[in-house]
Amino acid sequence: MRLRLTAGMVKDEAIDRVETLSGQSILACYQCGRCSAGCPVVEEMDIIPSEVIRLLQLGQIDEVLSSKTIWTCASCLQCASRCPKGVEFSSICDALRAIVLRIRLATPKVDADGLTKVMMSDAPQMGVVGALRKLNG
Amino acid sequence: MEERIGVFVCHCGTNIAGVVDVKRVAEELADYPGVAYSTDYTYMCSDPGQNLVKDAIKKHNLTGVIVAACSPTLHEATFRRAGMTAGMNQYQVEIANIREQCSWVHQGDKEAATSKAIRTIKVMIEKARLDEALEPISVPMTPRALVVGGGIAGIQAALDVANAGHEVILVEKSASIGGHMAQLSETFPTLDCSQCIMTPKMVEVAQHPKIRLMTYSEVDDVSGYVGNFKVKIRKKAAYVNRDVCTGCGLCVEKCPAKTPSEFDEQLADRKAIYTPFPQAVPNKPVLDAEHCTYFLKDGKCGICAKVCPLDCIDYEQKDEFIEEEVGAIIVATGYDLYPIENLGEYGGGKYADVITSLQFERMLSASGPTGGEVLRPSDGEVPSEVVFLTCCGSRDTENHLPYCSKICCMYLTKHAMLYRHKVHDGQAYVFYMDVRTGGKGYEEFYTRAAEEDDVLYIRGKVSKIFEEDGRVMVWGVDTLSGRKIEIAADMAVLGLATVPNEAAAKLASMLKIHTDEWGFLSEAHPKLRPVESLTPGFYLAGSAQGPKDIPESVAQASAAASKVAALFAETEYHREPVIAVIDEDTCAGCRVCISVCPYDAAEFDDEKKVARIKEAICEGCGACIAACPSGSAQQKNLTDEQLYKMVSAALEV
Amino acid sequence: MKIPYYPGCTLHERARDFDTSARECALALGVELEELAIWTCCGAVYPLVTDSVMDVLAGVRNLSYASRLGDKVVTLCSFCYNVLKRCNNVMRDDEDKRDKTNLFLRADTEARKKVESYTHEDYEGQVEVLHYIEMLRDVVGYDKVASAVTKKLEGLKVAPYYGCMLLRPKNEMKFDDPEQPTIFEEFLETLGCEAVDFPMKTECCGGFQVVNDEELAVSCSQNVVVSALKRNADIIVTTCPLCRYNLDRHQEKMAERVKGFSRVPVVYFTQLLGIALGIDKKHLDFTDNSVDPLPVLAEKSLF
Amino acid sequence: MFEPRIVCFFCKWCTYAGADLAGTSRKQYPPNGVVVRVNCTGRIDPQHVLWAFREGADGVLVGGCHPGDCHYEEGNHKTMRRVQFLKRTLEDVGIDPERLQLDWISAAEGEKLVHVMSDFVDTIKELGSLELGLKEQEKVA
Ligand SMILES: Cc1cc2nc3c(=O)[nH]c(=O)nc-3n(C[C@H](O)[C@H](O)[C@H](O)COP(=O)(O)OP(=O)(O)OC[C@H]3O[C@@H](n4cnc5c(N)ncnc54)[C@H](O)[C@@H]3O)c2cc1C
Ligand SMILES: Cc1cc2nc3c(=O)[nH]c(=O)nc-3n(C[C@H](O)[C@H](O)[C@H](O)COP(=O)(O)OP(=O)(O)OC[C@H]3O[C@@H](n4cnc5c(N)ncnc54)[C@H](O)[C@@H]3O)c2cc1C
Ligand code: SF4
Ligand code: SF4
Ligand code: SF4
Ligand code: SF4
Ligand code: SF4
Ligand code: SF4
Ligand code: SF4
Ligand code: SF4
Repeated sequence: MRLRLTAGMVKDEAIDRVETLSGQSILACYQCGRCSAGCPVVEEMDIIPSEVIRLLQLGQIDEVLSSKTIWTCASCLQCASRCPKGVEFSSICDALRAIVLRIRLATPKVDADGLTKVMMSDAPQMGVVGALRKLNG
Repeated sequence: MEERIGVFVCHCGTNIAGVVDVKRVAEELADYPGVAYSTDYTYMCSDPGQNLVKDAIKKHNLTGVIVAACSPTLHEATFRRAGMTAGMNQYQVEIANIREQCSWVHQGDKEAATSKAIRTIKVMIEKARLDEALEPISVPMTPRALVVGGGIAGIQAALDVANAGHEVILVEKSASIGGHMAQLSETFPTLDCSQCIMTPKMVEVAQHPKIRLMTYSEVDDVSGYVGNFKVKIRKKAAYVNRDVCTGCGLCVEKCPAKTPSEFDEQLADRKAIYTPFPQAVPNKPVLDAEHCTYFLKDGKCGICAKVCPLDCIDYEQKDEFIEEEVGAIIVATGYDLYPIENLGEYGGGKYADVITSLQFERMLSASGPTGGEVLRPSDGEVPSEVVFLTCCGSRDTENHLPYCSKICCMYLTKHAMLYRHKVHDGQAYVFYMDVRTGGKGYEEFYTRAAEEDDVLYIRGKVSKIFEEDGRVMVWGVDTLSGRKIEIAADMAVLGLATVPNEAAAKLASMLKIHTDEWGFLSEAHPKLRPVESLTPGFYLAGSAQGPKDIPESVAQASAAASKVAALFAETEYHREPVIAVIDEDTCAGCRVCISVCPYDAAEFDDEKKVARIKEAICEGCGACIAACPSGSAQQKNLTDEQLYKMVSAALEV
Repeated sequence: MKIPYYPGCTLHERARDFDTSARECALALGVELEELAIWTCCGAVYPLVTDSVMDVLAGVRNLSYASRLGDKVVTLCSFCYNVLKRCNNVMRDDEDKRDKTNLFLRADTEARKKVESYTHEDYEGQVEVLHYIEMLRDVVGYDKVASAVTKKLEGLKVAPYYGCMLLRPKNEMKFDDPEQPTIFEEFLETLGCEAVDFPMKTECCGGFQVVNDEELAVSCSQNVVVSALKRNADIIVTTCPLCRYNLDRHQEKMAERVKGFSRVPVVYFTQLLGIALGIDKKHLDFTDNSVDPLPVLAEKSLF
Repeated sequence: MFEPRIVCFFCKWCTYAGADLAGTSRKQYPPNGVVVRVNCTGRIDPQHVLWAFREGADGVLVGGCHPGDCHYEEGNHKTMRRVQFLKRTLEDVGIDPERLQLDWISAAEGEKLVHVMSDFVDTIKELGSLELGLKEQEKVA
């Protein structure tokens, strides 16, 4: 598939919003891939973290917002901790989820049924609270 | 005499004129008191530009010249020379910096930049108004060079200066010259054996009648200035009378005490009394007291002294200090590898089979600890899969060092290639971000590795290395395919960043030469004066100035040597005459100036009861002048009066 | 000595064993953990989006409560520690957010006034947030811990699992070397047992994702557990209820997937400390574990 | 808007070179300062600073080498002491001592120069114009 790039696309304000919300500079990423290399859940992602950033560099925000990746991230901060350029993919991920959740692009990840099941089991409260905050907004 | 000052405003193409309204500047200044001529021109430093200045000096009978252009560090000398050819005293030519400190830094505000340019020029006009005609102070030149560091750069520089007919003292802190190049196996891009091309040069140094080689020595103190440095060199106690020693090696053979060898990068042991490697120059041992039984256990042992046929061992030997005079100093203190301990994500040095690039180099070397065989340090097996990692600590602004170490892409390519030559069915992987091959024949070398030697290049940075089931697990990524990659390898080689030699920082601060924030020596100008320090008399060679491979180190060493030879071509050195003077009539004889002068350049005249400046020594720092309570001490061409007027001009509205 | 203590929601509910063992051990070492008079959940995860003031409020409120009791606050759960410490950094270093948050706090206190006798004071990050293990090292001192040990845990091979939240982000947490931490190893040596250095000690257990995608948490924690097993660990210690849960509860599934998998108990570090200090068994409570630690402990004559 | 007038005494080895570096790297900073290049900050007499204020400066910035890096061994140490003393004098004559600032900026610190300069300009802007009519106050001159 050919991607026809335009200045408007790469300077899209949606990308600005990701930068502001995450506090990260998208163009600082030099695509070394280290974030992806160390991510514990990368196997479950449809787009690996470094490619998510690359797509943002290319202005492809929609593709990224509809990815599975942003819901898979466990916020372990390994990517941010090892990035040679100080880019925190974990924060970018949070920002992308926030965008989706705030404009209700997707239904909340943790559904009521799932939640009761978990509540019934013995998962620590913090896990439930954490999941709700990260994945349901 | 009434001043007649000429003002020449440079456009520097659009560098200045794009921001500063040069026409307006030239026009406004034409009316400034004392200005007899004012003009502007596209490129003042070009031939026509310089001619413009020269012609104006003659035509308008100028008494002072202001060139408003780039920083004085760039072209002050150029325009002073031009002034001289037109018959003007060079110290009456001044530069007003309206580029580096004006047009380039105020690009957004043309009006303010223009007004700042005008004030900047007025400051210099006020100075020039009172500038006296001065003559450079000439001091005798000691045509002898000191070279610090005996790696390939220091060796080459020493040989070139010596071959130009001047004496050289080469000081090396370790027991032999050779530096890191002596540790290398074969060298890119031609794969010639490092020892083979290096040894003859080392021998030449040792035998050169003009070179005084001082190994196991360090520079302890330097004073003076270009042409007339006094250096104090400390010859460290070797506990061996190396003048008498024949290098028979008996002592080394019999010594019972062992410690890991620095030369072999800890992969093998050396004795407490040792020569670092078989081809060492000088090939005579030194005794390392820190690991010697005799020193550690109060006189127990003493075997070396017993076996030495020439009674060379002297446990009482002390450090010896030698003072020498030299006219120029070449610093070639080289590099080290970034410590592996800093890379915790790769094990930080705790896994035996994750090794540094220099360790691998020793392993590849025919004279190395494995006799040139590639063997896993943990079990001595031949590794069938080896992973090479680029940029270990380099290009990492966040956790390590921001710069590119320049040589590692090439040496890792060499490593992968040599590994494949030695282990024919072995698999080599190189994780890379970019393969940087900016040298003659380098890209071809890399292509050969990939195409002919089947080295697999994987584009991505490794995140973690750990040991699992006796293998080295590498977690990487291939950004080209978007796959996370896991390799269970037998060995991993880290292309660690190059950093300045640890000992270089101390030396640089003693010599008062600048370093960049990472500790590499700073050159006087990044493009036009790459082998000189800003401080006159100091020259830079090799990887002490920045990461470099051998060809570049050698080229820079030869360049530094030619600079030194040019310096020594004159029998006298001319020093700036902008030094202190004391007005005998007003001096109260309080001796404050004498007490503050860091160079002992102020002395007391017992007869006249006043202070006096020793012209040959005064550096013109101005400390005495600021301290003198009676205002009797002044700086030539930067007198208090000049400074007051300059300050006033800076504040004109 | 009394030190303000923030237990957090989980330690009052599903991780009471963690809470009780920690309090009892502290007492044995001469420290009374003084639970904050009022506290709320800290939010469990630190918000990584920049515009959210509301999300740091929970953490800050607790810090503000703590500031009434003293200049330190000790916490145990890694997530609480992470959230409190980062909220504290914001209040200390980010003027803008500090002001905004204090505005909220003020309104908040007004509302609460009716029930509680709190007056408002602006909070500026003055409290030092300590993890319990930092308290052991820096306030009590490992020397003192060592001398209080009545039963050396000799012969026990312990894998210290750090997880993510204590160490990262490194420039904010400043807890230990993020790649090769040693604080737990030193602690374990103080107790006389052998610390097992295993490469996955700082890898993620799956965290809160267990709620959304259990499979993911299983594979993450399997990675950690298998790594510890390969280094012959007898037992794994953690500092976090969620880690404990993930590493412990999924071992059934791990056994189905990994050939020759042998189960390994996962306990809180305070429970081991309790054994070493000779704390009454009833306070240590090893009943909440899927993989029963008692056989291993019995085998080494420790329990 | 008030645009402060600032005199910058820069040592030619370090800070002046640092300012050149800021230029070569095209870093931008406010144009309020005019530079007077000196060999060493140790050359600066307290009188020069007072003179600058007398002549209408709103601020004086002195930039030299880091301690230990002085090209002339210890000129900057002398300056450090002098500036301390001067600040007290300024206070005595009713000039906010913040109007005089000393900073160490090396030849490698173009970035630092930009920060120091920008911050100093901000500081002086906050302090406002120095309209003390010092020319009448003979005690300074
Ligand atoms: C693994 C590896 C492989 C490499 N392979 C190649 C290759 O194949 N081809 C290639 O072109 N380049 C290669 N290089 C680069 C090469 O090693 C350097 O370019 C070269 O060694 C630089 O020489 P130097 O003289 O500048 O520094 P050094 O070799 O570091 O020499 C500096 C000398 O100065 C001495 N010294 C330091 N401080 C003081 C002091 N204060 N007083 C007295 N003496 C002092 C040191 O002891 C040392 O002997 C490789 C580098 C590495 C790390
Ligand atoms: C687009 C571009 C941008 C660049 N930008 C930069 C930059 O930003 N920074 C940088 O560092 N470098 C830059 N460079 C590189 C820089 O141009 C070269 O490094 C530099 O000019 C090389 O100088 P030289 O003297 O070796 O060769 P040249 O500049 O080519 O000079 C050789 C001279 O020899 C003359 N000559 C040739 N044959 C003969 C003969 N037989 N007899 C007599 N005279 C002869 C030629 O006429 C010419 O004047 C750039 C290069 C290019 C192409
Ligand atoms: S580690 Fe950092 S620089 Fe590398 S690809 Fe990821 S975000 Fe980009
Ligand atoms: S924070 Fe998310 S993306 Fe980053 S390493 Fe952890 S799980 Fe992967
Ligand atoms: S003199 Fe300086 S400013 Fe003028 S053209 Fe030459 S380099 Fe440019
Ligand atoms: S035995 Fe004596 S002569 Fe021989 S190498 Fe040793 S010191 Fe030199
Ligand atoms: S005294 Fe003994 S240990 Fe020391 S160098 Fe001589 S032989 Fe070796
Ligand atoms: S030379 Fe290559 S390996 Fe070395 S720092 Fe530069 S890019 Fe990285
Ligand atoms: S200017 Fe004065 S203090 Fe400085 S070197 Fe000369 S005599 Fe000494
Ligand atoms: S300080 Fe001034 S007055 Fe005193 S001796 Fe030196 S020159 Fe003379």
